[in-house]
Amino acid sequence: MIPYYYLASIALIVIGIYVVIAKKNLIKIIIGLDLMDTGVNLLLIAIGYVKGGTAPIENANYALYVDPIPQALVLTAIVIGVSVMALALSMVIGLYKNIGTLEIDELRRVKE
Amino acid sequence: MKRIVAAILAILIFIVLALAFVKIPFGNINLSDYHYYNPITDKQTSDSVPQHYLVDGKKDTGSTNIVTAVVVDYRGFDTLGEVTVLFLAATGVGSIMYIFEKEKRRKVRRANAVVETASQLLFGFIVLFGAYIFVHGHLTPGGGFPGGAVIASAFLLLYLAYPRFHAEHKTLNVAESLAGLTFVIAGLLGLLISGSFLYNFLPFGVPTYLFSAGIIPVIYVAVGVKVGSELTGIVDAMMGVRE
Amino acid sequence: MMVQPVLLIALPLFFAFLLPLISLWSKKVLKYVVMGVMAFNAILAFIVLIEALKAPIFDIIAGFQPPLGIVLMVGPLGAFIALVINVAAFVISLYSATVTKEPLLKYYMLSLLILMGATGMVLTGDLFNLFVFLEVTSIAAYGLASYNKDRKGFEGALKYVIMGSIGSSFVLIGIAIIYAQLRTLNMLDIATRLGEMDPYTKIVAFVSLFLGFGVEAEMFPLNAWVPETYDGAPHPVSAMFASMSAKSGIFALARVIFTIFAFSNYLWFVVIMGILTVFFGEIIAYVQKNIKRMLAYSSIGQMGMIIMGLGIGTVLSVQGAFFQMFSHAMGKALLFIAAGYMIYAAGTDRMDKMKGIGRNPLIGIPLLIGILSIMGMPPFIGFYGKFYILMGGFQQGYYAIIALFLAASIVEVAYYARFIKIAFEKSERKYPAPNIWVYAPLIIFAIIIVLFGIYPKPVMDILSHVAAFLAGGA
Amino acid sequence: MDLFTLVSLILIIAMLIAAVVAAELKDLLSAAVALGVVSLIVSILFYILQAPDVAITEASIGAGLSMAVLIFAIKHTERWEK
Repeated sequence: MIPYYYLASIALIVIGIYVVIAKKNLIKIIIGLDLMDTGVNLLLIAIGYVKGGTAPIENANYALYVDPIPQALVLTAIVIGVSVMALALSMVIGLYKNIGTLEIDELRRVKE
Repeated sequence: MKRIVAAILAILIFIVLALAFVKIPFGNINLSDYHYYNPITDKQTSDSVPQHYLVDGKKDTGSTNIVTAVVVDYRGFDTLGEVTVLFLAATGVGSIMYIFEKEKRRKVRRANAVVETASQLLFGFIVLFGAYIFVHGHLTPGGGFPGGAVIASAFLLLYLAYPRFHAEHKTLNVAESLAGLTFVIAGLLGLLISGSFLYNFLPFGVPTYLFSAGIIPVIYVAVGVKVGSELTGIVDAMMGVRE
Repeated sequence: MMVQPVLLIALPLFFAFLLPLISLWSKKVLKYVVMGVMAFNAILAFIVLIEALKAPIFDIIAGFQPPLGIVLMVGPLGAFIALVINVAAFVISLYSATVTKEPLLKYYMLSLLILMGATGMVLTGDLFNLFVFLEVTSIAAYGLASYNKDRKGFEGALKYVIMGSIGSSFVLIGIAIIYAQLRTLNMLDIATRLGEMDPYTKIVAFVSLFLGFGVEAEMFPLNAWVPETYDGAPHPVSAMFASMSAKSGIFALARVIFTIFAFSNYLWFVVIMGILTVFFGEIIAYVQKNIKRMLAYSSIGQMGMIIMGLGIGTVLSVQGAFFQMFSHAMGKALLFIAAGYMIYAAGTDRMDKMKGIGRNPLIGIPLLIGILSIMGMPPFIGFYGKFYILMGGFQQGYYAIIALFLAASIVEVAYYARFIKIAFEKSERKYPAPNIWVYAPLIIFAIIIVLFGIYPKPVMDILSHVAAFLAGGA
Repeated sequence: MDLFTLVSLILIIAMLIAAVVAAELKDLLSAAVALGVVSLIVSILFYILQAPDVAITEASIGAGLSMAVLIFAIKHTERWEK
């Protein structure tokens, strides 16, 4: 039996991959990339969860904490995700100002 | 056609990844079951890395928030890289949007008086709240990244309320440079004082007090200022309302 | 005096943060500052290499023993590749002086940070830190690829962003799987306790990391971004991609294969990916008319040879792969700089319009040296790499693979020979003379290629540590 | 089934629906909003999984700013996917 949190995050990743491969609109593709990032982040946090644990901030009433490392990694990954997204979107704007379309098919047609 | 290929590929990846997680338990783990190996001393220990952080984190770093201890101290080098990534993104967006600066601005409608007054009132409070989040990063949840994002959202509010508003570019650049330099210099001072980069060389003080945990608050303030000014820069460039 | 490897990363970063402040004072000094920093960094890398030859350096960061803290793990090979990257970066920074398009400040910041990211990827000994530096390198590369801000640049850069983001997501998935089973991120710690992992999970983790780093290492079938990105980027940036980000990507691949997963039964998979990459690159390069696209496809072919050398997995072939990394970093950077000048001088990027462009000896002689080296002619450095990879293949009895490899090499010789013929043909057309920022880097690269081609002993001495690397050391 | 499982499952199903909506809507502006919803639900999931630091960051950066950036980009280009 595979835990449902893992299945949910893998499903999110896979939806992202599907969008990136199947869609032809550049902004849609970037939405797909963001879905992938979010899925991986959820996966990492789920890996770090300990049943009955509490957030890793010192607390006199609890002795069991969840794993702090995945949280630190995800903090990094979120910021990286938003950076890539902003950069990609500014490139999309640049491309749009140059040729006036967001569709990959039309982009290819303008080339010929 | 392309959709079918994509769907088949996606289902395939789903199955492969899901099967990899059959043997990985969710929640039912005991963090002290893993015993790490130190490659320098070539010794197997009876401790695991997360368990060490949770038990000795406060003693090692002086921070009561262990996530902050990991982010800024144990794995501070990653955070330096992460700050660099955001800096790169701001630089890249600035470089790409540069040509569009000269573009003529569209005629913009003024937002109504309620929005303007409310955003003026709120601006200060939001900035204060952001500053609170990153100053207390070693005590409470939060830290430099969300704090900086909150500050950037205050500026976002101004951008929405006053379509003609734009942040002074030189100030933003100088703020982000100085904050970045603070981080690197703190690291280099650690190298000078104790021979290892990013070493926490300041006294830890009493945990749970504001002035504790050595260089962690210093670095988190620098990160907060940097993230705030960079995200503001990105928003500013994306708004494209410059002359 | 002991130089700590972390300075190689901290110094470019420090100056990248300082550049905006310097630009407030004067914009003209920026390029000299960048050149100076890169030259100083190359010297530091040389000192680190000398120290790493005595014993692998473990540079502990933040004062915590690994795997608690991050550690930089600098063996002789890592230090060697770091030196190659830093020298290439310095020489290319000379050619960057010809870039005049604004905003120059951002260009110089990005070029310092791509150096920092590539160096960090080579030096680090922590898996997640490797991911962070991969992101630094690739985001700097995205910014630089679209620097021209024309249609070609944006298209190439967007393709690169999409492929690169998928790749880095896969790297993160691989890290997550490994972390879930071992609760550690240090490479040597993972390598020691790899036996605790479930075999199927281990393979999934390996494939995720392999594919993830394969994007940066231009591996088939993840290299669709390469030609357009190289073609659309400014000329110095194409040289940077070939000699810096691709090299750091392939070194990360070598780390994954040998240091983390000391795999021996799955290496055939790597060899097959390598030979596919070689074929894909060389065959398509043959039909290209655009010079930068041809060089980009040829670059894919060369990276495929390196992946193949790593995959064959004997000491001899891995030595060949590392030699090939060195020769490709130098040779391809030279060719891209020469191509940049030729496109500028001929006013077009079509090869058939470049008749007689090599007859100016300042361009022609380095160009000839570079091409012969990439083709693998003795006595230039390109020869040794190919030769050792082939010898390693013979040792292991991969005869079919070797036949294919030789066939691909013949295709490579054919299209470079065609290019030489065009470049040195007699022609009436007058081309503008190159200025010092163009021919100085060309000559420096040519000198390195000839020098180590005639006297390869220093490099071979460094590469004699390959056996220790294969055994899972630093 | 305890409360933890119940709440998680409801949120996960909502999240997946929002993700599919973000993937399939032709109106990019609505897709962007759906993406923001995904981020918001994920940040609640982070909080349930005892990661308050990450939840705050995801809510402010993932759901807030990245959506703002996406909407600006759509404003500069086209709203409808063909």
